Amino acid sequence: MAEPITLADIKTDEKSWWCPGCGDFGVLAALQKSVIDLQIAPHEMVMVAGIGCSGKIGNYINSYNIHVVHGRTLPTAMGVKLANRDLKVLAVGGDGDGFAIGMGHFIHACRRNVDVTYLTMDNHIYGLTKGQNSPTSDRGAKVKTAPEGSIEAPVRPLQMALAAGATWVGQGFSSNQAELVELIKSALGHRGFSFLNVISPCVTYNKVNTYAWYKEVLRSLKDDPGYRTDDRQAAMARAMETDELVTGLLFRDDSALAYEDQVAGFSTQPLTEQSLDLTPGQWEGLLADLR
Amino acid sequence: MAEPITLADIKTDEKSWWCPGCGDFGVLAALQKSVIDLQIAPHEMVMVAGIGCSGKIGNYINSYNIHVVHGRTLPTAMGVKLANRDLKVLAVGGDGDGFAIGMGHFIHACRRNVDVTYLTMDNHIYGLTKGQNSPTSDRGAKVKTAPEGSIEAPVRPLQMALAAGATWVGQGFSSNQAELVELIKSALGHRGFSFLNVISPCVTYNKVNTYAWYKEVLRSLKDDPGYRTDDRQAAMARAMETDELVTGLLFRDDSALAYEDQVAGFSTQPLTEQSLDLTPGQWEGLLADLR
Amino acid sequence: MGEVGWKIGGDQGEGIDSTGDVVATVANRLGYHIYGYKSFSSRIKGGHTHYKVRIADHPVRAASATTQVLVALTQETIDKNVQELSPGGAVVADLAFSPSLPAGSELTLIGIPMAQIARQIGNPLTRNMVAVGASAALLHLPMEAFSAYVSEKFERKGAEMVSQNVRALGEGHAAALAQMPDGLAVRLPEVAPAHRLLLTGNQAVALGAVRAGCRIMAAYPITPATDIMEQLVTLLPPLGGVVCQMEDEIAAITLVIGAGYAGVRAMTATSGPGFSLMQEGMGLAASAEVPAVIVDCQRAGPSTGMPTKNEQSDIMAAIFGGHGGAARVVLAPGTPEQAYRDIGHAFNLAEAYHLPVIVASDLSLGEWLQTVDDLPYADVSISRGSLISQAELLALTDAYSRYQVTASGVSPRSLPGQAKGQYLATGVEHLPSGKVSEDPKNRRLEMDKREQKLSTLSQSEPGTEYLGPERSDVLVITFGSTVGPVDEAVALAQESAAVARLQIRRLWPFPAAEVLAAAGRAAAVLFVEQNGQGQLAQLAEMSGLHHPHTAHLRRYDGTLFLPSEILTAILSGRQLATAKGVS
Amino acid sequence: MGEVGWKIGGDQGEGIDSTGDVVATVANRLGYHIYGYKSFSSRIKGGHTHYKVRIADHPVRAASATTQVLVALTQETIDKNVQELSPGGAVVADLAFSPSLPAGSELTLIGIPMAQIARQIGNPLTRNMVAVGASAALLHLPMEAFSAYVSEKFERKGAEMVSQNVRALGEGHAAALAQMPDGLAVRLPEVAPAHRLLLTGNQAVALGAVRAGCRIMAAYPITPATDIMEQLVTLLPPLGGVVCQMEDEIAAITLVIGAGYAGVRAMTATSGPGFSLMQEGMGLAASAEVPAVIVDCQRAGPSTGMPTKNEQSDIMAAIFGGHGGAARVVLAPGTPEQAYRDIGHAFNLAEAYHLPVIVASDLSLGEWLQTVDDLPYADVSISRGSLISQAELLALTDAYSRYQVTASGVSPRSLPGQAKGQYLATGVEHLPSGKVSEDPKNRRLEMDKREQKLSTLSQSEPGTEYLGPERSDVLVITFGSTVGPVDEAVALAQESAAVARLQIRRLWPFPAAEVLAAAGRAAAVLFVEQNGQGQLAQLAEMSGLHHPHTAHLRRYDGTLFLPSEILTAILSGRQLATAKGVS
Ligand SMILES: Cc1ncc(C[n+]2csc(CCOP(=O)(O)OP(=O)(O)O)c2C)c(N)n1
Ligand SMILES: Cc1ncc(C[n+]2csc(CCOP(=O)(O)OP(=O)(O)O)c2C)c(N)n1
Ligand code: SF4
Ligand code: SF4
Ligand SMILES: [Mg+2]
Ligand SMILES: [Mg+2]
Repeated sequence: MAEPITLADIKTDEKSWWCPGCGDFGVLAALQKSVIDLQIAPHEMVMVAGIGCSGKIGNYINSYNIHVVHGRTLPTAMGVKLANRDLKVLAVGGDGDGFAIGMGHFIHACRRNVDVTYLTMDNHIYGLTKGQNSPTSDRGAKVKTAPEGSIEAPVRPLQMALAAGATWVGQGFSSNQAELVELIKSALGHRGFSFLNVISPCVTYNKVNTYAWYKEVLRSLKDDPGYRTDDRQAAMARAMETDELVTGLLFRDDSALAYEDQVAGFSTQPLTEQSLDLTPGQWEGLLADLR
Repeated sequence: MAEPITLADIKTDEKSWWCPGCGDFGVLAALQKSVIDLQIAPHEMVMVAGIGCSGKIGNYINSYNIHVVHGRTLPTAMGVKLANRDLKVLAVGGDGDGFAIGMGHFIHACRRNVDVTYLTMDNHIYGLTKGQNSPTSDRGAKVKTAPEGSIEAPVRPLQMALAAGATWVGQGFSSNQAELVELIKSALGHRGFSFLNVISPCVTYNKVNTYAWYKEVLRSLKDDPGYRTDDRQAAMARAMETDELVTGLLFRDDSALAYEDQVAGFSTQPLTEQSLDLTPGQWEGLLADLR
Repeated sequence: MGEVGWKIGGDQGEGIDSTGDVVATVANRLGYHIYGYKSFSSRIKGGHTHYKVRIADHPVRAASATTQVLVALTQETIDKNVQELSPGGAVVADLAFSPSLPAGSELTLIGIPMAQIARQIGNPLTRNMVAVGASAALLHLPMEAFSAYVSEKFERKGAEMVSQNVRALGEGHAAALAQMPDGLAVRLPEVAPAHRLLLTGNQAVALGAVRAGCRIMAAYPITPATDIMEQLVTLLPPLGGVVCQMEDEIAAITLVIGAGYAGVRAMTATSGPGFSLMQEGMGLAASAEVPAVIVDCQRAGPSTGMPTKNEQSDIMAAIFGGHGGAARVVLAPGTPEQAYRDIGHAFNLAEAYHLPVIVASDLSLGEWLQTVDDLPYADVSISRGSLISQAELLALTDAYSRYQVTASGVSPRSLPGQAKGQYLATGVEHLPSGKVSEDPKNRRLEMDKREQKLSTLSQSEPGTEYLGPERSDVLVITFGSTVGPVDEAVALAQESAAVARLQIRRLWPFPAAEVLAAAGRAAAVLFVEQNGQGQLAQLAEMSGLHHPHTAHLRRYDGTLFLPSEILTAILSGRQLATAKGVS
Repeated sequence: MGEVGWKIGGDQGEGIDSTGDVVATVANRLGYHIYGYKSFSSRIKGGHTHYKVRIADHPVRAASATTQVLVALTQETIDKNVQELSPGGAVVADLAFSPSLPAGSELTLIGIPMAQIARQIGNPLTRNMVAVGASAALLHLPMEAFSAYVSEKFERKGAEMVSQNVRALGEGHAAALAQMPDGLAVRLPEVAPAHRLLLTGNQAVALGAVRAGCRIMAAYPITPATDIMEQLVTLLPPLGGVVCQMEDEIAAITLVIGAGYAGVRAMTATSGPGFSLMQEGMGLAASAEVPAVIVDCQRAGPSTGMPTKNEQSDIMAAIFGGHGGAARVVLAPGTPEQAYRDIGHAFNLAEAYHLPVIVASDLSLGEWLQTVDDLPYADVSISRGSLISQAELLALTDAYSRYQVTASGVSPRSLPGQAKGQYLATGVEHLPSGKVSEDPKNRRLEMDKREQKLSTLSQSEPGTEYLGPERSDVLVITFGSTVGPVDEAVALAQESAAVARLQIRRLWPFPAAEVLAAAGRAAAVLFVEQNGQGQLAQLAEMSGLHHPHTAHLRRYDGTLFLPSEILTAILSGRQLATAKGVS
């Protein structure tokens, strides 16, 4: 029990379902490193994964995992956390999962501030269904369902999260392991909802937003020592100016209470540890009003 | 045909389903006035209404009306517009309809920029289901489903629309008829997606955000002659600073092409007027590749 | 046996609801049995509404056809309801609208200046209490009981409110007494005071959930299920639990799945449109074997339909609605007592079999006040099903296999937080370990295992309740709240025929053997249900019931079944059988 | 009649798909009949996959059990497939992995350094063309046909690509010829060149939609329906139409409703999970009477299930999935020709009856390449149903009544833009005018009117296709792509018994009379379907079919039915009947 958690504890023997070179490998590696660094025991973490190539990450991490229906990681994660607030709860999924079908839940999760970390693996494409337009696809990107180029303004996940009131907002790049590990650890440590969008290139279907392209255009907030992470309006301005081609922690608000810390009467112990039975006396008390 | 459109043309004989004093009456009046001012013929307008007290507005306007399922006005409106681009298409609904169950569609409609006007009647409450929390309910507001006060950060519709790329964003107040009529007319005249959030108090269930309260706190952009409507970032900053207690036109971008003007090959004539039949020759041409 | 029908009508939003509640509550406390029924529209204010309280000295489970006392707050109330007043009945009306009865009516009209009295009292809202006071007089019910209850009700609002309302009661009472003619045919039998409960099915569901250890409720408001959430929002926090109002029904069901996966008893409640949206989520619960309890308080469909009218038309969707034939259990309570037991049972079944359990309630059951002897503590007990303990997990030599194939189909479940219990729960087909797999042989085993759970359940408990003689001329088959009017009709029919009724308590897995056996002993079968398609009959037929003499009585116009029309159907069902020489 | 089974296997993402397509296309052009079947997983690269092409001189509609030529790109391919090779068959393998046959195998192994040849050619991707060239040699097919097709295929990619690939073909061919033993039992009969089509059901659906005048398609990607969207994204724009990739399936179905309301033929296509999400929207279309066409290309459920495996398990959800018993029509094509006709028919029915029409396709039909004689232009025609003209509207003396009650249940429809045609379309119960109403009498009329449409439809066209002798020992009842292997089995069974088959072409309204009549003339009935519940049998039973000798053959493990196992079931079905002395 007191033995330190090592890679052997948190990985599974499942062979990889990803294409060689897929950005998701980097996310997996950074996540594993973070969990080891933070010494989170596998049985005390629940990963809630969406449907997509990205959602298969749950196959490789030997924690409690629930792989849900497409787009619904966040309400499920909320259910897990409320049920047992001692668990580390991590929701993961793709840009389609999170920002197309899951958009409504994403915005509402931001404003609720349940203590859940949401990590998206954003490849600007639908990988698992073989290369259709995703909400984050660049305008003009030619994909299967937009052979003449996408005509929709892309979703800007960081702006959405900031506008929706998220209390921790950051972006990583699956190739920048050091920064990514730091971000994941910070997100997992934040008490409240943390949203970490990770740029994770799809080498098979996305020929526009490649590693090389990102390396060219991405700027890290690390390189801007004057940047302060406690100003939502400034974070929004930065996200808008950079068109979100930026990595690092954009914003955090540590003063906001988590949802579960605000619910009147909500148990500070995990609900799973509560006794469920009422006493006959309690029961009579409940009925008294109705007589 | 050449006779001018009058109130008699655009109202129905349906009796009102709203409570006396409901803000929605003001929205109805302003809408009627706008339609008359713009001389939109009733049969050339399609109103797509959501479910809620607000959604009943379709009962009183003698245009083509489709009253859909809860939260889905926007994709339906997109379908109408793509089918017949000569129609004026107006989607209407409440804050629950649009920002709870309909949130995903709202964001995606903003970024698609189909030429549809979306008018929300925002009363910060669920009216028709009798007074539950809405996504725009103020933090701390005591409502049926949050008797100790709402603990969620409210949705900020204007920020959401701005972040999502909407090309026309404004806010009105149902008591300020003059401004509201001007806004509705401007929105209906915008070629692309226009989002007009209208503060429309619920006198029965919302005892916090009353007419009196709004009159106190709302500021009109009219009173700020220096405000420019062509700067998305400035609009966002203004929305954040004022906590959206502001009325007027926040932002418009007239240079963006509407969705239907960008679809490759999309008919400039209403699809409803096209002939549907292929010639046998065209048909053979399609099959040729498969032989 | 005696009873009186009291009814109040007026404009929606004018307090008709709470006025009816006062009369019902006081009569219940006095020892009467109550069935309250409201007719209202999907709007907040305006439009006519009425509330009918049936007050009886015996248990009642249905609305009655006739009214003896009508309280009219508008002329429309008189015009719409006068035809159902029994001879010798009375209309109590507010003089404010100069009430009039139809020409030639022999009813008594008691005009009282209700609004005026209320204004004089200094609180126009007390108008309805004037009406209640007058009603007390007409019903010969003791004023003290009303004053006591009204004082209680308004206590929180301060002494002035209490005294205003009590005064209104008194003035109404006095005004009515002054005008009451001798020949009034309104007579309530005497009853002994009792301590019964007065509640709706929705309240019973909320209470049952609490009794059963539910600690998380996630939902999205929708008529007529919202009540359940609104009840739980006050009941759960004192127990450390929480109600989450979600952004939509999909979020609600998937939250419930998350909580269920993590080991807490969680539920959602919705009605038709929201239920349709939950289909995909319920499939996940079935496939990943996560317990979930879903209440569908049905209303008239399809689509938005008639949100404030009763119907029982979601049952096919409840059973067959998910793609891929996802397994579920569907229970169907018909009374508040059954609703209480069923919700408790639903939590036990969900955890025993690791699947979604739907409690198919309906608007009539959910919303109308009924007198109930008790909701006995012992009628619900908590059994957490097949869980693997931490000790067992640590003792395993091989890795834990969450979806192990077993004879019953149930495999012991670990909960997050338990060491060595980690597994992947997924809606993708998987191996016993939880790992995804497309292996055909494994697929068959896991599919069969999941289906096996339904067989195991079918064999372990009955799914029907039978009432009446063993052999019958007519067997009435019904479910949900319709059992109320059916039972009254069956009781009346007993005089002239041997009539039995079978209530389907579990719609799925369908209790085919029980239904076939019961039908086999009946000369004719009559299905009574509130939907246009005859969904219950379809289910029975699909399960092998092909009785040569089958009749159907269906209602799908939003109005309630009256025992009288069911009686007629029973009697003609009997003729059907005898005419063909079977009886 | 002669045929050969050719199969290629290797790692997913290595071009197995397009290699199989080349062989299938060329053989089709040469005049053979093709059935192509792929086995793949829900992942992009890695994992074993194979593609089997059945090449015959007669029409084929099913996969075959045996293989004569196996092209192996990995040793795993050999290990997994060698047992299905017929004696005298050959394995063509890349020497790169030092292929070996199991000890004692009498098969011929032809090793070719495919990867090496490709590298020498200067393009590693040409490896599979080496395999194709070798296959051409083994199959005795003319090389010119391959070179011609490959040149066409790579034309857009430039002359170098063309010459590299043609060279690869040639080297593969030469290498195989050099090693080919004399005794090889691979013989394709000679056929006359033909001009038939080779396509999948999904392509037929897309083409049929275009032929039927569909101009708007809205969808959300999902296997195995995505193809349809991807086909239409190139087919619609030249006709001025549009494909909208939406944010989810709810948006897709509600967009279709908007477009349908406005008067354009619009459709969506999805599979199980997306289909479940559309239930609420389909109810709106039913209630507001808006035409909508929904293709459900079924895959193995429940929940995410096995996305790349075939199943026919959504049909109960298609029929009963919406709350409130919302009316729909469900068609079930079994071949590409039928898919073409059904989608055309679906648009006509949707506009004739103003309701949602579901085309329940399945993965096998949707994804496997098949030879089809033709998709005749005349097999689809456009009929817009009951529309009211502008002149008629202007001539009306009363206001236009959109939902007028008529004998057929169909009321003429106006379209936005038409003067004096305005109305409210709503999912709330409404008067003939469209205004919302809770009036009980109106409710019954409008409900009955909507249901009447289904009766009208039932009475106006057949819903089954019958094949075989009028009286039969065994009647096989089936639907969807399963008809392919069933028909082969039925043809084989004819030798020893009188066997007929009934394909259910319209699942709802269920063609009960046709099914009862056909079953009435059969000594035994055998249901063959690809789902675990026996959903088709449930439907038939619900509709009154209770044949004393009923057998079931169900497959729900993701693998395909083979004609041989159906044949066995037919023969034992026959025994069932004769044993009981019925035949
Ligand atoms: C309700 C539903 N609709 C559609 C699908 C099909 N589907 C599977 S994954 C996916 C999107 C994948 O894109 P993304 O979320 O970006 O993940 P990625 O594969 O790129 O990591 C879709 C549409 C589904 N499983 N369920
Ligand atoms: C799928 C679905 N869920 C829930 C409902 C119930 N419902 C009707 S209106 C409404 C919300 C009303 O709030 P809002 O949209 O703000 O409109 P308002 O009445 O305040 O104008 C809800 C939840 C429904 N009709 N359909
Ligand atoms: S398809 Fe793209 S996202 Fe999916 S595994 Fe391959 S590279 Fe990664
Ligand atoms: S409940 Fe509120 S929103 Fe609804 S009609 Fe009344 S005042 Fe208006
Ligand atoms: Mg993606
Ligand atoms: Mg509202």
